[in-house]
Amino acid sequence: MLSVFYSVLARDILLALRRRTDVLTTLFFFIIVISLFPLGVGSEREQLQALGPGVVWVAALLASMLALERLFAADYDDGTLEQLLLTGQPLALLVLAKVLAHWLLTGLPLVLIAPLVAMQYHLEATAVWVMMAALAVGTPVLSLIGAIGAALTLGLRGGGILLSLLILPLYVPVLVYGAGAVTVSAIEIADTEPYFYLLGAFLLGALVLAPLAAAAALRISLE
Amino acid sequence: MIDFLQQGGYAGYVWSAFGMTFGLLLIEILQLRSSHRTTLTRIARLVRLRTPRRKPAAGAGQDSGAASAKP
Amino acid sequence: MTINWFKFASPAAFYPIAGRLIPWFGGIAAVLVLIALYWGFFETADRLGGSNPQKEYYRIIFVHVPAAWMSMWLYLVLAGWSAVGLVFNTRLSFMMAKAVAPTGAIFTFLALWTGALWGRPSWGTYWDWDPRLTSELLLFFLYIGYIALHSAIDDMRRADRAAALLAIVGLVMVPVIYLSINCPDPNQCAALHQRSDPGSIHPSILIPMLTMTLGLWSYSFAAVFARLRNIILSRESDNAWVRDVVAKEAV
Amino acid sequence: MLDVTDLACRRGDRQLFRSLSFQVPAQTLLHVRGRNGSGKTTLLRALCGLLRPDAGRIRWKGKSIRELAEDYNRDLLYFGHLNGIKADLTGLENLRIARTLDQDPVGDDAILDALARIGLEGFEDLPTRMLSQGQKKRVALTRLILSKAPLWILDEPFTALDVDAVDLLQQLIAEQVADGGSVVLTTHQEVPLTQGAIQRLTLDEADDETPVSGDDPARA
Repeated sequence: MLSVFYSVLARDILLALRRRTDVLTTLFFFIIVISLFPLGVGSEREQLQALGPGVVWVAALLASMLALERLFAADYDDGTLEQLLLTGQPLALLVLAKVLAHWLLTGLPLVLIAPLVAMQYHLEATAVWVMMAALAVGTPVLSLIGAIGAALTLGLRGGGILLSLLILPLYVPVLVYGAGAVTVSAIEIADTEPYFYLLGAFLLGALVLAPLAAAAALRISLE
Repeated sequence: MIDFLQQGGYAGYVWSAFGMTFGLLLIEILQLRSSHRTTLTRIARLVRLRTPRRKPAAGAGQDSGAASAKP
Repeated sequence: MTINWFKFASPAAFYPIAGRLIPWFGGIAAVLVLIALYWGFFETADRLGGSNPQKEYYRIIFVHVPAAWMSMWLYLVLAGWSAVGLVFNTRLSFMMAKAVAPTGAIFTFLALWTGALWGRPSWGTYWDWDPRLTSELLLFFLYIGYIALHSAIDDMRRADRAAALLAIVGLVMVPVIYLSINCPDPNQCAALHQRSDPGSIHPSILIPMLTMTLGLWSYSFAAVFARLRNIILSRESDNAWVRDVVAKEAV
Repeated sequence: MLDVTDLACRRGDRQLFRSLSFQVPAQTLLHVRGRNGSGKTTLLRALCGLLRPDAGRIRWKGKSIRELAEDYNRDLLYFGHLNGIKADLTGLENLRIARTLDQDPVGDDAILDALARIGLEGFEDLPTRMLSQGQKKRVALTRLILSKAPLWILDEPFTALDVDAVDLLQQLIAEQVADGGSVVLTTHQEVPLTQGAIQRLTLDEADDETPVSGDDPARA
């Protein structure tokens, strides 16, 4: 059972590394969006510090949203997705493997690059650490819920826009508590604890439910 | 009657709220009625199109309709 | 032994039944709405005392609250029929869900519109990130998502089932979204409801509001059944019974 | 033994077929024929569980394939219009992953022999995007050599194959049927068998109510 999980995971990572540009585009999109705000909003210190957490999180939402489209699209076009449906393995497990590979390639880089962008917003060290931690717990939830949307809009023209229309409302809880944690950390570090409990709860819930829903969505899309 | 219409100076808010509500519901009713009529006429034309004038040849006497008429 | 109410599940059987029910629901809706309007405008005081005093503009509540309740109720109906459709694979349940969505979206929009118009005189702004208005906005996005996904897919079968799954995922997420909007700072979770709950509203206000809600409720039955008949006709057009119905009804 | 009873499928608002019943016992090849759009692919996708039919039951070894789910998939090999191989991976990598997914990982040498047998000598470690259309199809067909699934469902397997690849595929199918497997196949050409029975199933436009006109199994 686990060997199959690893083989799908390794396959996706190997594929992504063979096309390195795809991984970097998401990262650069994240950086560009974040760098735009100070130009638009003005660069006073206090304003940027207040704005920082929210902007970084919205940029993370948009970056993971754009990367989602490629989650199943390549396999759908060359027929390997059909074969995945017909293996002797529970589909939810294979979907989890694909989402984990997708998160390692798009979600994790966002977490690692967060300190760099936090500098643009003059955030202190504690806020940067809390942001990295919140992103580390939050971005997998984005990928998991997004996978359901990606499966539903498989093979549709204009699927990308439609995907964001379907999935962004479902991202609200992660956005509220993710950005909230960073904002509160500036005031009192201990206060961020309940935020992480909630984000952790979302992660566990998504880990269990999202693959099942995405697998059902795949079966519907591939009928 | 006048003070009823003025609603204590808030006529603008009250009437645009009620107006939008019942206006939109009215539009929905009219839209439903007209789409019912168009669906009926579309299917009627489809049915006329499919019933062939002459007896279809044995097997798949295809006329321009997508699927041939049920026996 | 299949449960005999399945025989109603066939579109052909349900089409005439819906046809007969529409005038009844439409009539009841009209009567109830008129009563509620008369009661709301003429039987109530112009000023509202009590906890938060309001002037005449409070009458918008007679439309705002029923519309908000209907929008939430219809989303439940939408998700319910979607679940039934996915489990029993009956085409009629998907058609029912598709018929409910536009009416639900209209009520959500109305709740937002009337909420903003009520907010202006009482809070001073058209839009305030008040938890309930915000969740109403997100409910509107869920409706739009359902309708957009359904119309984006050409194959009717996949469209029904994909939109149904989205409705169910949306239903599971609604409480989480509602929590995150109502209680953005888990340290001190603000009182969920600033406004008084329905129980303590003055009866002379509550009764017209409930009558209006019942009126809108039976209106949505009529509207949904009417749209359902259109959907049944267009989807079952290659069946023989549709031919007879069309011959009879075509003007 | 694959057993189908009064299967019905629609596509869009068109009824493709209704009350379709047939069996595919061991050592049998079911040759599905019919014009384009008559529902051949839909039937095959319903048989392998990708598509949920509107009515009817499909049973494998006496149990409904919806209950068997993953177990049925283990016994099944489906070959659709798409090759099901990744363009950026080499033939060897594609097949190695395919075998692990089918839960009987096979040594590289077995895969290399299979690739050699299908005529891809020297192309094993080339990313498949560099291969020709016919070669890509051969890489996909190598899965037939390596597979131990008793039930094959092949949708137009002979398209884009040159003459000797067609002979090889016919030989593979004959071997599969001879070893007691069953094959459901759609193609526009004949498939000679060394052993076992051929059944034919013709799907017409939804003209008459009972589209099934299966000839009596021609004893090979």
